[in-house]
Amino acid sequence: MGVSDILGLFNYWMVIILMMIGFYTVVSRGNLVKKIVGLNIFQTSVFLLYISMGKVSGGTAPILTGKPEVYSNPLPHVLILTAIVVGVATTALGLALVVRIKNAYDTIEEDEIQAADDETEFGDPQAAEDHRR
Amino acid sequence: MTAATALALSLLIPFAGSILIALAAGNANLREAVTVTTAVLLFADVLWLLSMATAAGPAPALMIGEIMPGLTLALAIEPLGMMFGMIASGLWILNSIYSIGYMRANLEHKQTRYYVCFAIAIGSAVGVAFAANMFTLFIFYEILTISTYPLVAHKETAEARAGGRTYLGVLIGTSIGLQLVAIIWTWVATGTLDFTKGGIISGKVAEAMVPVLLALYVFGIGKAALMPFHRWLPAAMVAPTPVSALLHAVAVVKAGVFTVMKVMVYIFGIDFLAATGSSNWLIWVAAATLLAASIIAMTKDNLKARLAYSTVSQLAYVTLGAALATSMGVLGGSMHIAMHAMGKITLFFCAGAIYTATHKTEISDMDGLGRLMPFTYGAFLIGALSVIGLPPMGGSWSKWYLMLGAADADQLVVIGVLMVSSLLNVAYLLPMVGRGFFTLAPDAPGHGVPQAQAAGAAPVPGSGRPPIREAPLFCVVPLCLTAAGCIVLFIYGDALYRLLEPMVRP
Amino acid sequence: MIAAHLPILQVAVPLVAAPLSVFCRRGATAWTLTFVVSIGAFLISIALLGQVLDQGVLSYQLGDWAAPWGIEYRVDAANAMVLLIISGISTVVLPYARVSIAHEVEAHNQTLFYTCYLLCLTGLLGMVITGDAFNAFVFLEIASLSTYVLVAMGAKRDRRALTAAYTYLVMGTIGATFFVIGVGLLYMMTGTLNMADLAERIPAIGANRTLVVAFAFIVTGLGLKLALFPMHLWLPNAYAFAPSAVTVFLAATATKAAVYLLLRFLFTIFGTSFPTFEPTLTYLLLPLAVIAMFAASTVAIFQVDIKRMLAYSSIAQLGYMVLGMSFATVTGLTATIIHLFNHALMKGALFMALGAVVMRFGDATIDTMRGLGRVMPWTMAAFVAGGLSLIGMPLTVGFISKWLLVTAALESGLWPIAVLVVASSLLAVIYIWRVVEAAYFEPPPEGVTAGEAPPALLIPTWILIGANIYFGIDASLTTRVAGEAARALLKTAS
Amino acid sequence: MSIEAIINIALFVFLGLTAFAILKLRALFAVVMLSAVFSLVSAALLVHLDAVDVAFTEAAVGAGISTVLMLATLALTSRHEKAPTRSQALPLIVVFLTGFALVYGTLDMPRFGDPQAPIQVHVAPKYIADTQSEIGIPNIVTAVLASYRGFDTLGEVTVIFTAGIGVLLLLAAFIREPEGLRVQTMDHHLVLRVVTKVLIGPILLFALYVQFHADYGPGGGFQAGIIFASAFIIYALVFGLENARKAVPGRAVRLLVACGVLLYGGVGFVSFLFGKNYLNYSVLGADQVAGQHLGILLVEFGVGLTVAAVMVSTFYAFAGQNPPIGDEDW
Repeated sequence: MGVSDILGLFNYWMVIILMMIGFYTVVSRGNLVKKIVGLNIFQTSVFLLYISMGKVSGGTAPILTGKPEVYSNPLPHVLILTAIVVGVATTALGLALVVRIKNAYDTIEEDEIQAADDETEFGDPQAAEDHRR
Repeated sequence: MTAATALALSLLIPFAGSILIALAAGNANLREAVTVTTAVLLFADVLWLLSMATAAGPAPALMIGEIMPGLTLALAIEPLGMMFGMIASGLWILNSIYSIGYMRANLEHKQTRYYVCFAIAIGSAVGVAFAANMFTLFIFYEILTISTYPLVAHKETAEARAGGRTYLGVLIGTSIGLQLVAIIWTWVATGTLDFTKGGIISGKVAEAMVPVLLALYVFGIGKAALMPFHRWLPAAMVAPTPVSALLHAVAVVKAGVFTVMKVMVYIFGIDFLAATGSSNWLIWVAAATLLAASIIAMTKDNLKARLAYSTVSQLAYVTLGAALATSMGVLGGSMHIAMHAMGKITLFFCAGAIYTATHKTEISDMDGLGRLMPFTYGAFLIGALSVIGLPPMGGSWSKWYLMLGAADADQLVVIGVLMVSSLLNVAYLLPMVGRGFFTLAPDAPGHGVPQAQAAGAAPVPGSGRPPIREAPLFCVVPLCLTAAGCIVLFIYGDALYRLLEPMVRP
Repeated sequence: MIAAHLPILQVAVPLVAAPLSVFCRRGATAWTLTFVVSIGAFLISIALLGQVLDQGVLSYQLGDWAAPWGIEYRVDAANAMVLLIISGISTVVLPYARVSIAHEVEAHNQTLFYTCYLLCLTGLLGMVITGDAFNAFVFLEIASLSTYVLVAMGAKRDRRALTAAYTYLVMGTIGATFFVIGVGLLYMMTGTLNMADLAERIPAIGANRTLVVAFAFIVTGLGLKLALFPMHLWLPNAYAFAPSAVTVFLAATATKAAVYLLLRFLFTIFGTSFPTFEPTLTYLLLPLAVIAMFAASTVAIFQVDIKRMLAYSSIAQLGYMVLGMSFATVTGLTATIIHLFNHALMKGALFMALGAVVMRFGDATIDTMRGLGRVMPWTMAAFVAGGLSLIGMPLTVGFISKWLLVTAALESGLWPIAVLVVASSLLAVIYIWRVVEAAYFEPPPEGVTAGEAPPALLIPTWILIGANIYFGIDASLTTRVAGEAARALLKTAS
Repeated sequence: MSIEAIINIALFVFLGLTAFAILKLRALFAVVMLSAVFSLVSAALLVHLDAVDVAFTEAAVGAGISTVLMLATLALTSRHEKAPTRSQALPLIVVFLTGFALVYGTLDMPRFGDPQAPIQVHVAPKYIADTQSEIGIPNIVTAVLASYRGFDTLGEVTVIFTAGIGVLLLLAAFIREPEGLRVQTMDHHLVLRVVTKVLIGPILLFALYVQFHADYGPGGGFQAGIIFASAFIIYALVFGLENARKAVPGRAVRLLVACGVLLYGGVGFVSFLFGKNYLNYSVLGADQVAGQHLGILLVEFGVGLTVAAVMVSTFYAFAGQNPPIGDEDW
């Protein structure tokens, strides 16, 4: 594989690296807000993947100027506009849930929440009663 | 009334009856009246079917509906099913009468649930008997399992629930885990599940695989209690005695061996089995079960447990007869279904009567009871002799034909096995009677009286000999009748033979 | 004239009803609107199924833009049947929801709850009916987002609903993102998003590593969405702590829609000739399905919370569906599709019965069930009936599913699998019977007086039980439609 | 190597560093800020890749709304992440497998910028060729977004609508009514107040421009909605949530949220009256182009309405909560 290939795939590889950092943040971190940030990075890199594939070298933004030109592919742009909205919607909901969890558990760390739940389930009946409201 | 209607009624009567019984929950007398009436009606209907089945012309058949394309819910009469239908419906009458006496005398709880489930169980037993294809048979087989579970666990004690769990576990486990696979295998291989004379397997399943399929069937039919799937039977002993009688003589175990016989004759076809020898292995499994169970029976002191193992061994006779794959063997096995039913229900009725009258369950405590309960013990003796297979009891016929079947199959060893097991039968059944009559109860007067009184049996004004303390009439009459039945079956054994003979006629 | 627009009406009606419901000042009004819309959707789906069965595939081009440039709705027997399941279950659940939601969700949230419910319905219907890969993603997200919220509504009863919803959100989003990556790669290699067009172009490309990866990502993403073992971790708590009505609706529909999408991508888009098709089904889906059947059922046996127990059982049941598709035969797919329908019926009924218990006692743990046979006879009778169906007793739908599944296994010569199927269903006997014993053979705790659930809960439950038995006794219709669907997916002539 | 490529590489590297820092840092405030940076840089990259509309949106969302929401969340929860206690082995394995799978997948991809790539020759060319004649607007993205794939966009509006409803369902219970609200104005920052007053006007104007100029240049309902909302949010931040709520009460916002979707969905139904399929705008005007033009205008407005309303109501929901962390702690 020659330099042209490496350059030709560089974008995709970088995108993959970004994706994986985001993905790793989601699955490895225990802080609920941090997870959401991770999701954002994960999704944003997917946006970059789509847009990269739409790019035509020497092309311009797909806004007709009248004179003949090479335009980059508009379809990925459209798809990603939708995807961005989905992303922000997810973020908003996720954060709202985090706020509620904080109110209910007084923590936003996965481990501490898990511990609290285990107590609810297997711990002393008193603890179990408290959450049976 | 056309044959189809009669067939429809044979299902309708018991299931409708169960609903009526449930509705009559409030009034015990009414409820039990309904039970007995339903039983009588059903028997009458079955007799009607018998008359039509034996008459010339096409055998009665009824198509209920199609569940999936090609899989129909259908009923049809053939000799074996006719016989089983008669046993189930006929003995249900006696069993109901007996239940009334037993359940009342022992102040059992939840009697309505008991009678309802009983009716459903008999209904599904009749369904098994008249099923026209394996699919229909399987459906009623499963309903029978489910409907008898509340009967087994009736007492609701921890012990009863454990017994119920074993019962349900083994029966559902085998039927779904093995039998269903066998059925679907047959369906995939042959495209039909109809019971056909001469079988449907021949040429459709690779010969090497036939024994495997056969194994899936016979072990899948857990109700036949072939070892090692016999555990549920002793476990189910926690049930009230009438239930044990139902399970061990009338509905459940008979449905098991009946299904085995059905599969052998109408799915595999005995000629095919005989030609391929695919069922030879089963002969030995059956023989082993037969002996092992008898030996275990001797070690049991609890009367019902002993009878339970005796049942396991007697069922093996039927399976053995089927496995011999000769017409005599099949006929002998089939007849044994009837003979054993009559004999074993007698024995269980007696066990129940003894318990009702004296609340004794261990044989070693039963010294001298024979003289207190002459009818019960007399009946017990007759039943025992029939099970052992001595003339003039019905049991002698079936064993005789089994012997012939073994001879036809040149299985001399099997003949030996049958001999030995008959001796074993003597060894575990007769001592009980001996103790009853020829030993003196350590506490002849006094003990057991209160219960006897409670059970409502009036002491006969004694003339030197101790007063008779029988169980209530409702218990004693049925067991005398079944005992008589054993003798009747001996006299009419030939009629039974002629009824069954068509199913092996080429 | 309207008949021509049925495909879009199926989705557009609930979609527009959702914002309308925001204007309702009272929860009852919102419920009425939702119920009417749901009935409408149900009727539409019936009409659609009818049209498909006698006219074949329906195609509807949105905005009259010809596919593949515009978005196309494409209805064949397969998704018509799933549409029917979704809208039908929704219609049965809503009368139940009116009472149980009024009891389980805060008063001030009643109105918006139904808005959210409508959105969930819209999303599920939209992702099933569409013939455009990306459009499927959009509606998948509508369904998912609304589901997260609906699950979180259980927080009034138990705060764990919040964490369940959060986990579901994170896992679901990962799954959706995997899916969208896969779709992106497909688009990259084919230049199209239209499913039919994709189905034509993918074989033309031949062996291609990018496509293989696309395949992998789509299967993984959808696997997460349908809780394919071992990607099922989000499901148990989500089902256990969501409001009862939501649990019923989700258990009966949400995962089903994902299963459908997987079927669509595997069989219609990639097709049986795709290089990784065979190995994936044989060496990935089949083993995972079998493991799911056993692992999940075994875990279910040890659950204290019966709602969670049934949730695990759902994972096992999804195993059956995936197993059916892994055979890639007409019978196998028929089994899968009919089980989509049958499982919706049985789990719907079971969760409804539990919902009645939860409404009375606040939870449904194994010791809450003690003596309920006498305390709530009708509810428990329904539970037993549903349980028998789950076990696969004859004369219930469960038996039909199992019969077809085992038949499919034997037809494919996989008799060990057939044995495993029946063996695993015996585990169901164990965990159902735990409950039955507790309910019937143990006395109710002191102070618990007999008191049946309100008819509003009982009637829907028994409607589903009735369906369980009816379609268990006469399965000719369901088997026919499922067979049609299977052939449509396998592109074999009927 | 062309300057283009160098910019490209530089931006990507910078993104990578930012992402890594986000992963490593435990001060959540910094993390949130960095994620805003990440969005901005990727927006720049998107411009570089000719996706001006997307860049616009990404900037508005990632650097704008998301950041605001995250800061609000931090204010309500906690600002420090605890050290991860669980083993990181499994996640690492999963991530590496996924990554390698993707890299493996790239090998058969058409090279970056290849004009002969499948996507450049199959569906897209029609949009570029026919937008002028069929839709009659220069911005192809808007044409595809609102017409060719208009149904996706209806779904998109529904998604944002779902989010808005969801946030209300989750947080509404905890929003304190205006009177109970601790007034947190910034009276002490005179400059800020003046600047804000001056700024808000132009921002709103810009929002309208983006809204209605979408046919010709980058922009559209979504971006406009966000800009509009951000103007409002700035106002609320500086002059207090209470005053903002007085200006636009929550209930009104909630109804506006619904109106946008209704408008979009409703326009779709109009075509039925003319026997055309759902979302066919051609029937709205004298000729096809006029109809498409009007239709796009309407649906874009619907999008803008819903987006703006959702953003505002979401902001209300978050800002209305009781912050355990006082402003002084920041």
